[in-house]
Amino acid sequence: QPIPVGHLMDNSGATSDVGVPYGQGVADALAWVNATRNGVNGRRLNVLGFDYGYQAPRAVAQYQAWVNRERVVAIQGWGTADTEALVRFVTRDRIPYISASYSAALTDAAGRSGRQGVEAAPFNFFYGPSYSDALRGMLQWAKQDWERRGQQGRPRYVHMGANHPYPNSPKEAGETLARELGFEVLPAIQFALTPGDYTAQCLTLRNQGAHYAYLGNTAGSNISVLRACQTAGVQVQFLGNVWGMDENAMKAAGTAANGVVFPVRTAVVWGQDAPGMQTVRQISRQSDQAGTAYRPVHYLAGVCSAMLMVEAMETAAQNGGEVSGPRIRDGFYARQNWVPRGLEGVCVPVTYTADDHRGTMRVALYRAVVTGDTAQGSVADLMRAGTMRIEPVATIELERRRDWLGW
Amino acid sequence: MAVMTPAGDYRTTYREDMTIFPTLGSRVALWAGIALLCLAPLVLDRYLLHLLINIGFLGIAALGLNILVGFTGQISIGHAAFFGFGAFASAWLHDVLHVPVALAIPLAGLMTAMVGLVFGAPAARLKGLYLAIATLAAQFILEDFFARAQWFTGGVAGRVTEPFGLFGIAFDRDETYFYVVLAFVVVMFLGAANLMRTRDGRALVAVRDHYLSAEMMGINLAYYRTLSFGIASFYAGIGGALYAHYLLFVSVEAFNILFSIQFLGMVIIGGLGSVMGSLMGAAFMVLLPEVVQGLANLLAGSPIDRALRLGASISYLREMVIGAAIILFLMFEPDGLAHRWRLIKAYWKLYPYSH
Amino acid sequence: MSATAPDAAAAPPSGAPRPAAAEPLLAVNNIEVVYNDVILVLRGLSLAVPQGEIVALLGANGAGKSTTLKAISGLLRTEEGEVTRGDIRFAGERIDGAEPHEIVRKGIFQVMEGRRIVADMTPVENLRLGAFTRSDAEVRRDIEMVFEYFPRLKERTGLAGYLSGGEQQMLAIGRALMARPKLILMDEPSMGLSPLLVKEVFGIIRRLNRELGITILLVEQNARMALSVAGYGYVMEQGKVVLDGTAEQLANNEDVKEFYLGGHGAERKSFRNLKSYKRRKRWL
Amino acid sequence: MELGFFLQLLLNGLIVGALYGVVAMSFVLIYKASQVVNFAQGEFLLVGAWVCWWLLTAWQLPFWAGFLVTLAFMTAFGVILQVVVLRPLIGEPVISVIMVTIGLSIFFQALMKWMFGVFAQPFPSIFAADQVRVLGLEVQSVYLLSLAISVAIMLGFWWFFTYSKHGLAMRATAFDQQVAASLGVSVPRVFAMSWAISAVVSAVAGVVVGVVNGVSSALSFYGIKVFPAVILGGLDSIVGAVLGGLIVGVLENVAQWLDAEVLNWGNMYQIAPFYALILILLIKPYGLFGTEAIERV
Amino acid sequence: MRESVRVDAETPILEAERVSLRFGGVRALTDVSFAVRRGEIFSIIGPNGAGKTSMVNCVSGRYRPTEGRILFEGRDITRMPTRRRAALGIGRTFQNLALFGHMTVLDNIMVGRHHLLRSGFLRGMVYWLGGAQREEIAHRREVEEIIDFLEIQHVRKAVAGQLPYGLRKRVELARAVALRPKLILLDEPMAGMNLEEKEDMARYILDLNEEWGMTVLMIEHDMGVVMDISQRVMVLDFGRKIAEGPPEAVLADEHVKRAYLGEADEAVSEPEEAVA
Ligand SMILES: Nc1ncnc2c1ncn2[C@@H]1O[C@H](COP(=O)(O)OP(=O)(O)OP(=O)(O)O)[C@@H](O)[C@H]1O
Ligand SMILES: Nc1ncnc2c1ncn2[C@@H]1O[C@H](COP(=O)(O)OP(=O)(O)OP(=O)(O)O)[C@@H](O)[C@H]1O
Ligand SMILES: [Mg+2]
Ligand SMILES: [Mg+2]
Repeated sequence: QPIPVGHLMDNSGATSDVGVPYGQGVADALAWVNATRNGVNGRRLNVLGFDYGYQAPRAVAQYQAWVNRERVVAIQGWGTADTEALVRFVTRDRIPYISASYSAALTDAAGRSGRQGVEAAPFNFFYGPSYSDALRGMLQWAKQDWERRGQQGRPRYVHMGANHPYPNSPKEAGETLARELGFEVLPAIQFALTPGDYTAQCLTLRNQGAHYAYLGNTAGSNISVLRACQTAGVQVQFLGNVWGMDENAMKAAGTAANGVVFPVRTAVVWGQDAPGMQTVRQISRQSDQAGTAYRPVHYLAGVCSAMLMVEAMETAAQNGGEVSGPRIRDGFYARQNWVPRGLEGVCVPVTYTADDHRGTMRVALYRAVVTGDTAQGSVADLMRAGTMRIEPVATIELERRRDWLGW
Repeated sequence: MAVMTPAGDYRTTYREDMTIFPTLGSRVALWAGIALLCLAPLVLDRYLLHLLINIGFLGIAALGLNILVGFTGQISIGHAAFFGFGAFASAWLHDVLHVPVALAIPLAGLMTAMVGLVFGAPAARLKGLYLAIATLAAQFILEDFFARAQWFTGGVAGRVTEPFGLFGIAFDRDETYFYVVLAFVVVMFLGAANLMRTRDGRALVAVRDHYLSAEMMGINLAYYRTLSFGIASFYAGIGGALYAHYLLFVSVEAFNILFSIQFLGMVIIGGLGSVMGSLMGAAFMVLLPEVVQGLANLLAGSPIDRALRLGASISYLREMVIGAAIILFLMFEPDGLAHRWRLIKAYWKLYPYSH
Repeated sequence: MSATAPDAAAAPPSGAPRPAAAEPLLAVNNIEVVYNDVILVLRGLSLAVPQGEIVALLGANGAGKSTTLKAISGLLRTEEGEVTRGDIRFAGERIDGAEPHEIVRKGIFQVMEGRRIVADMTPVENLRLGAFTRSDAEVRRDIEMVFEYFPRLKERTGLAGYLSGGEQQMLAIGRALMARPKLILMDEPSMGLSPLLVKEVFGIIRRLNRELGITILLVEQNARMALSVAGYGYVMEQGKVVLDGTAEQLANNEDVKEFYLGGHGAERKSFRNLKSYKRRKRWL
Repeated sequence: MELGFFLQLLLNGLIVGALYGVVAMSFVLIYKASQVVNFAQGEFLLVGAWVCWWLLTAWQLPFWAGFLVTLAFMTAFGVILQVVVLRPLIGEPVISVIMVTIGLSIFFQALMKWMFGVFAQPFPSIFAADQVRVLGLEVQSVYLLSLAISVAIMLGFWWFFTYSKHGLAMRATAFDQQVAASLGVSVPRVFAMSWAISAVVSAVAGVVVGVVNGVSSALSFYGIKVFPAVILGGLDSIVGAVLGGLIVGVLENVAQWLDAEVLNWGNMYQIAPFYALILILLIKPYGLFGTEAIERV
Repeated sequence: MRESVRVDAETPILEAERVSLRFGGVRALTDVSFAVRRGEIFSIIGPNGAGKTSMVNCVSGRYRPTEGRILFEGRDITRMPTRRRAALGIGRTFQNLALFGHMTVLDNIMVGRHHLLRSGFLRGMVYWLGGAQREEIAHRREVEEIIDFLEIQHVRKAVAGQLPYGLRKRVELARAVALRPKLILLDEPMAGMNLEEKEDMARYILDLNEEWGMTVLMIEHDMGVVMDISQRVMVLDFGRKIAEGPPEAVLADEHVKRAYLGEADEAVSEPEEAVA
């Protein structure tokens, strides 16, 4: 009897630019588990995919359908708005919810942070550093960068993004730490989650004299800002969030993306080698028989995220155990420095505990390097030719501060 | 002559002549229909109930829009914002002011009506598409308000709310909530049907058909134009509140321009100026995506699927089919479902002399 | 046929060809028209308009006169009406089912009931529109001709929508002239015109016919006027022709006199003394 | 510095506004011919931009060739759309036709995503100098080109409606299709013409925006953005549409300036045109240049 | 309801004092004064574009005179909102039909009762509870009386917009009558009718005047009708009043003949003939 699993995707909404590769990664990984391991403990996974178009209410409606009708035991989720809206529901229904939202509010598993508006989220998990922690890492790097370049005075920092739970999520954490680190914090600049003409925003950025700007949106709209700023001649060090920059975005933005610093959740990117890449390539063949597709960073993250869930399920099923929500959750606590089997060197090690769901505090920063015209040729070609590169910049090991839990 | 009353029509009093359902048959059908619906939760599965509930609250809101567009002739492309206002208002009344849900829903309807009046009063001066686009502006302005008014809406993160309860019983499952929606549907639809056959309802239609002569019949144009906004918003608010306590989560994202357009689609497809048409239109809009999804599921794994890579692109295909269905429907039935329904009825009444 | 019509042509109301000229310019043969797929309005109507003639079509309200004209000009299809039986021939060519704009290009122009001028254009623009199907250089001259016929129009430079009812009627007729058609279908051209203008309009109709050789099918409530310009006439009731004949024959028909012309002989009844009795006499 | 910043925003507003103006014009064109508000206008931009992009990248055509082929394609597209979808609707209530354009919008939005994916795609660069300096602001050369094209299109439209016989026929058709038909105007042909021109003009705008920002489904948002522009100017005024576009463009940028300098609300940029729209309609119910409906009894 | 009012020469029901109306450069009315006596049938005639409809529009509130005053029953109504005039007792029909095209004939006429009905939308929605039903039935009865009177029973439930022209005119009249006006303004009630229908219409107008006690202000181009049923006639030309008085006298006026009637013609019903 198959195990029903929900898979919420954004293939058509405002964040579909990154939602598609991530969702593909998850789907391929789960299909691969069915194909090569005969599911979990002999039970196939019945993956119920749903494209909710990045609309939280539709996600909630689908969630209720899954819980009431299909009785799913775990869900692979997506956005911040929907994941946060569902916290209460999954806690009530005891369904592990592995999201692609890295909102720090989801990490306070026991509700001990005492922060206003943050409730206990014992069933929420994600793979990678939280948005807030990633930003904290980038700010620490920015501080070093400022000093290394021998600049005078206080660096100015600005948060940019849509007024939406996802870009808003690390806003407070970032601005607070920036102040602590001696940055001058400028009023935030808004731009929508969709591509558009953001020249006005760039002119504002220049007028404010910002030095470091955090891009809170996904790649699709960020590149509009990057291109507009390039045209307007704005010299700012952009800091992208995990969804804010990737290979597709580099191709679309061209040289405008050059120099953007952003965190990467996996230890390697496509085309680099690691023991686990063998497995990843097999997984990739689930939807690409030819094996020629280029898989962006989000695909790899999707694979890791899905495989964490699979292993937690396997743990739950051990010794004839029932694959139920609470047991799957306990499966997430069963290992320390956990790398899913077969993905060594690809996924970074994570550790979850019953009151702290911050899987990792390591922030690996990379820089987008674009050296030529990207309009012609595929992403794979451009990466191979070195026209586009993702170069490691620094790895920041953040302190697991209790007072940073939950925001 | 253009009048067609069926033979055997023996009405003797004006009272009988003025009922909503003029024939015995239609009255019986109505009561039987309601009785059948009452039984629905006992026999239908949750999925179908879920669809019926959706049709219910969307139908109520669509009826409101039909009163505005179909009866008074004022096009609105901002209905979803009012629907959303009702949803937020009810959630706010319950979660912040701790008003019981059963009371919060009608109150939310009233609050929405107030907002509708605020937007409707200046709108009374505008005609046709100018008005339509002013309501589009209202849509964006209200959306912005929803995203900003943390105290009221919970901001962009939205608000989680609680199920309907009455006398200590929670109507938190499809089987039970269905009755709540059904009750509202019956009351709201009867209200609208009654409105339309009395003074103010006729005035609304008169304003639509010929406002200059309406004015000379003593009809206060500004009042009725505004009133119809108020009533439409009231219906939208009730629909929205019912939605809020069904989904248990309200967020600004739901109430976007696309949803407004869908409402417009419901009333046009259902039939402008037809009370029951609003329900039919809502049913069409709710069922269409489901049918498309069902078709896709049927095709899954077949050669067609592999050729078109349906799996990966199902969401686009679904949208395309929905778009195409709307187009095709209107090409063949530009006057809406209610019109077709009337023609079918007329045909059977006159059968076999349908010419 | 309940009324005796001794001097009317004894043709049956439908079917058989008329004893008119050999090949009439316009021949409507036994047509049936249905609105909205259900409402049957014309039931086997036939009529013929010979080249160069003025033919009057009389009938009570709702008899289907306008419908007949719309069937000929093809405008029926813009109102969900349809010719379901019979055929319409113009210069020997079938035109039922053709698009209205094609029919206009063939030379049939309808002056629609209720004026129907384009309200948000000036009178001159309306006239230019009338000449839409033409591409010769004489449009400007013809506009002057129309102004000659209706001097009042020349002074009105604002939007046509603000013209008085009668002025709009003038414009509608002027527009027909601009098209220089072979056949004009006129639907109640005298409606809403002052007595002076009614006379002028009928004078113009006669001139159009005589000087420009335009054939005219005239629907009129002012039967006296219509029969005075027309050579031949038809009387319709409930979608059928019930009586036809030369204008003279019709004018002398007792029933026509009573119901359409008013009073027997030259004596005109007063409108004041009618209230005592009601007549609902019909041919059908 | 402050003044310079403001001027730059103003200039940017004018440049973007001219584009809005072009789209608004093509929108008004359809309205003038058929009283139909075309909700699929944004998708016209989208289709045009994608087709051009595809010609340039997949077929490696030079820009001018690709652009011309795109325009030809869009002409056919407009005509086909009219013949297949809109012709059967002639004579039906306008509101139904409006709904059909909404259906078209949904359909093409999804079709484009299906065919070209959800990622924004860059255009190959077209000009040797990608940007030029105007008033201390770097401006994409394409924008300047679009400005020139816009002006040409605007003049063409103005002539068309004032002097050409077909412009007259179009207005008559919009006023009353039956009357137009009775005058010998082929209503379907008038519609086909208006849709084709509208599609072509929108596609020009689509390509320009695509070259600047990359092509993505977000382009269709222009279809909504022009509403304030069109209404500000008055639905049936070509001049109004252009001015409305400019006003909206400037307004957005001024709002952004206000936001950055004083308010710090964040999204005035998006919402300000709609406030302006409501304000203007309160004062002038037919927009700045729209003609009042004739009300006679 | 039906009361007979004889013409009362002393108290005019409607007075226009030096009314002028301009639209930009167009002078639709210039300095027009006249009075309609209670209980009479008063006709306005004049060439096309003379300003007849404009005058009626001033009375019914569609236009505001640029100058001058209009008094109804001694009360200045020049600036009164259009909608309030219905309750005052002014009803009208329109030159270009202005029915509510998508409503049934019955509903059209019921709209005429608007200002007499009391139940608003709240009571309407709870039809059976708030007395709306009772009220509807009561008014339906009166409306049926009007329907009977104008002989439109057979189209009661028909959609007004699809009726033939003549019937639509009659429905419009019914709607105006349903207002229960003291003064009814008829703008070319006979236009587009054949003789028989004109006779019917004349009969209705006379009945309305004599039996229902309504004062009638009528614009009409059919001189036969004007001659026969109106007590007094006013002639407008180019927005100015050029004559007023009993029909025979007015129509004999040289100026009127020239501006309005044209030369004698055998085909028109000649007023002179009829008088003679
Ligand atoms: N569009 C329509 N849809 C349905 N019925 C119609 C339509 N147009 C006309 N009719 C019906 O057809 C019949 C004939 O109408 P038509 O207008 O031809 O009469 P007519 O002889 O021109 O009358 P009138 O003298 O009043 O103009 C009428 O009964 C009318 O109700
Ligand atoms: N709203 C308006 N704007 C501009 N001009 C107007 C307006 N209403 C009427 N007119 C002009 O005023 C003059 C008088 O018009 P009116 O309609 O009163 O004439 P009428 O006497 O009723 O003529 P008819 O017998 O032809 O109906 C006309 O020249 C007309 O063009
Ligand atoms: Mg007619
Ligand atoms: Mg008049």
